[in-house]
Amino acid sequence: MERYVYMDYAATTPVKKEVLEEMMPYFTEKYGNPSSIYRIGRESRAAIDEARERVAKIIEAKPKEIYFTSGGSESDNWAIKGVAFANRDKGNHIITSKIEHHAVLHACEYLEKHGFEVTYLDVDEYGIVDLEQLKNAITDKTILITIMFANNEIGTIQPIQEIGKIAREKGVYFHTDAVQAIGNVEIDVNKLNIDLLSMSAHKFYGPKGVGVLYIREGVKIHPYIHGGAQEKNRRAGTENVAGIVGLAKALELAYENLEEHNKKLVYLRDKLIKEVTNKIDYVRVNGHPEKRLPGNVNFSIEFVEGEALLLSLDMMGIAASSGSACTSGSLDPSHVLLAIGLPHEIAHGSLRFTLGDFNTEEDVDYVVESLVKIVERLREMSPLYENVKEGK
Amino acid sequence: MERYVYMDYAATTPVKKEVLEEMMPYFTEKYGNPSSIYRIGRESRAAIDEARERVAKIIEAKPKEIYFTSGGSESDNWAIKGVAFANRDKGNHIITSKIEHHAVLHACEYLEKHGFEVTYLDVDEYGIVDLEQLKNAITDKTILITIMFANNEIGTIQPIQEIGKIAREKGVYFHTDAVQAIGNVEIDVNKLNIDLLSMSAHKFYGPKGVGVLYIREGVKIHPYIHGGAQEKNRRAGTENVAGIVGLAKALELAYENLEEHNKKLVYLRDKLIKEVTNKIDYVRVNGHPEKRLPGNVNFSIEFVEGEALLLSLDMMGIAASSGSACTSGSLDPSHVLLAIGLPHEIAHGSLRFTLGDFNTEEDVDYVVESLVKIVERLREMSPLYENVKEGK
Amino acid sequence: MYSEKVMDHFMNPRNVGEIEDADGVGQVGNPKCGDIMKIYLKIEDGIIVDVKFKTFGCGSAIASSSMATELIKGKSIEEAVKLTNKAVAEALDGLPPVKMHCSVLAEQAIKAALLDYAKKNNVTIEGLEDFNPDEDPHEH
Ligand SMILES: Cc1ncc(COP(=O)(O)O)c(C=O)c1O
Ligand SMILES: Cc1ncc(COP(=O)(O)O)c(C=O)c1O
Ligand code: FES
Ligand code: FES
Repeated sequence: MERYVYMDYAATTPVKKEVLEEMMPYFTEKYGNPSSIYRIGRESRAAIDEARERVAKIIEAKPKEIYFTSGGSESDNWAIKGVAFANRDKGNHIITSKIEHHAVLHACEYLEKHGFEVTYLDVDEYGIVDLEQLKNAITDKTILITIMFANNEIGTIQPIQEIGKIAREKGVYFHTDAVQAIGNVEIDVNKLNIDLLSMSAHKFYGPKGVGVLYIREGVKIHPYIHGGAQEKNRRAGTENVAGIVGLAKALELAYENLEEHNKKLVYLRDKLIKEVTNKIDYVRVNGHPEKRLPGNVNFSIEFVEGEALLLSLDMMGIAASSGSACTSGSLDPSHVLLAIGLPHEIAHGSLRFTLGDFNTEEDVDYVVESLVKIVERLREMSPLYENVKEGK
Repeated sequence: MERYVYMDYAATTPVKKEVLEEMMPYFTEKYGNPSSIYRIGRESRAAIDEARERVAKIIEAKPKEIYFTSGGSESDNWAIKGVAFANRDKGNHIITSKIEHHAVLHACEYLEKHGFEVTYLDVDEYGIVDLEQLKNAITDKTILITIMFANNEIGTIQPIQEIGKIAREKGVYFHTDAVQAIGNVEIDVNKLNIDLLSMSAHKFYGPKGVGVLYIREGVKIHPYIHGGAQEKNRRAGTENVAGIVGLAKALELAYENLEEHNKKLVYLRDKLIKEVTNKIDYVRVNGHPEKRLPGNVNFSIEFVEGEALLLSLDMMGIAASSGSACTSGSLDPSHVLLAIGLPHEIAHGSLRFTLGDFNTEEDVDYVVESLVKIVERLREMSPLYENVKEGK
Repeated sequence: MYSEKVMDHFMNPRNVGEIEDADGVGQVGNPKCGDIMKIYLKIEDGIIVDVKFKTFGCGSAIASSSMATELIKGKSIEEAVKLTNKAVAEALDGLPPVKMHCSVLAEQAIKAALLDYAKKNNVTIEGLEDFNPDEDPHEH
């Protein structure tokens, strides 16, 4: 394969060279257990503490409010179930949205089986939650609002500051799954009134299998993984020292030149959107025109199916993703695309490109050129397109 | 520091060169998300599947019975809480022992707060559970027996086959925390009638932050981390591909020349025990004389305190560990040492050396020599020793 | 995920298109579920002399259509009726379990086209008595 264009940075990212370099010593020489009191143990402890400070600084938190986990899914599960069970005496109601990641949705469904009630807020055609509906949903039994910062499929960024304000005024904890937002958007947990926030390192050029849950001081939450006294008795398990160091370094790099990075991504993103919509008919762009992640592009290409698109792109050395149910062999296409009102058959033709640090303008050109050919070929096979051409 | 002797392999181990080498490509080039259908995604998927097969082979399991987690603590929490909640209709009684790791004990205590009843079995002076007591404890409400394979502090290996047999006869699931045993002991989950088994890679020269839960086909268990469809819908979260590959490689290496490895460790261990007990008076060896991990040495050195010993050893470049409460700043010394009947004051002077692949005979000589000096110095300061010398 | 054969039939599908004066046309599936398969048959003296397809669906659906048309081309109606989705999947060197239903679609589309032929020509085809083209083949 001559050319390889990775445009699925929302799925995962490669670990950056500088990140891996900082991690390396912790596999071999500096392997001490951070709970041990001898020299190499203390060195590991110091590395974790430093990482905690580095992470805290980025989101304007206190170091002691940063807890390391095994990734975004664990952080989401911990935040939601941990807060729910710890505040059961206060109430049993949780508010979330219909377009959350499965880690949030399935944690909420689990709680529904355990005596909790969950309100799933609607979103508008752009994927933005309805703030009025949110306000009206809050009762005196509401203990948690969990709404994602930015959506992983359509890239829509929520009005987090407003949500935080509403939550604070009503005295309800506010958790946000910032797995997709972090590294792309400035986040100040105080300004935004965020009480809990999830991240996952592999989404911002750090390693897979390590994440963070930010827990504001004073928030009542149960531990989720019980055992040793790590993470101030709140998250047991020998710490993934190399991973934690990598997470911190990756996060720092992401915020080092955020503006420049975003400018480049927005330029490439908008070019991709413009050229594809110009060159292919019956294409729509999902998500919000402005309030979207700098690297996210989500198309619905009518009369073709997502998996077929992905396989064809793969044959041409292009990595992308789709919200089609056929990707997973399940019946319903992406709950996000349905929630913004796409009909099933159009959701099936959805295609997501997420741009990242290593993409170039040539990549975009190559993708456009390839996609035009692929769509043409697939539409020739499609009985639906035939009908359209014939004006049926 | 001229000399550095690491003798705390039960706390954690360095990642072996060969292991790190296999991991490396998965950070940078082969970074695809295993859930993605394009080439680099499929490559990651294949790497995980291969790792699953490699792990399964070692413990005679089926590949589909191997689930990757973030470490021993998560595996223990998942096994215990997952089985408990999934089998609540059958019963609410769990049996464990008094010398389990905190990941097991605290998971059990959590369940006690949620309507479960837990029996904590006694152990004898060597740390072996009482099989008669186990049999008598089983009722028709018992759904799970969880007993560790080998103890992390005193190295005692339990009669796992007998426990498995009892569990199977009574139709009760049997989980074993094999975090310390795996890599040191041959384990065949079928011969031993094990239904669930926990491991953690960093205990056998793999990376920190990755583990396994073996779940026998047919065992009823809930997922613990909800979200995406990874691990056959049972453990959500983007897989730590590099870590998983490292775990598999490390496990293979451990079993490649287990006999030789163990022979060496037993030799060094017995030499250490012999010389220390010869050269220092008022020392006792905790744990079982034969049924113990090849690398585990646990002394109680009377009239001195564990943390003081560790700090002194550290000053001489020796890394060891202690069951003294003072290491952690808590009041009670190790629950394991108390369970085998050590009086508080003796438990306070406990000292654990755990030998590993990189230890040499010279290391042992150096430790003995240093320990003799240290104990002498500390005892000179000790009011208790003074009394003994004066025959009080 | 997919065998080389699946990918080959996906990338270079055989018999794509339509037959203007087809003797039988069958369409199954539902765009809502992400898949529609349409089969055109040209039949002379009980023999399928030509077959074409159009498919809106995943890689496996396209490959299954292509393979299915290859398998019945030149065969008698009796043989075509007996084509099972399993045979299609086997000819493709297997399909992932979650994708088996896509091959069911191919079987159904051929049966639907044969039924159309039978109706137009007022004949009965053995093996199609219980066939209902509107039944949802999905067992997602
Ligand atoms: C017996 C035992 N179980 C469980 C654990 C927990 O493993 P981890 O720290 O990797 O989560 C350990 C080690 O800390 C252990 O020794
Ligand atoms: C919005 C969002 N939340 C949570 C997750 C889960 O993160 P991880 O897969 O690292 O557990 C992801 C990514 O998969 C995500 O995009
Ligand atoms: S057409 Fe939907 S899974 Fe094959
Ligand atoms: S003597 Fe200081 S903590 Fe025990």
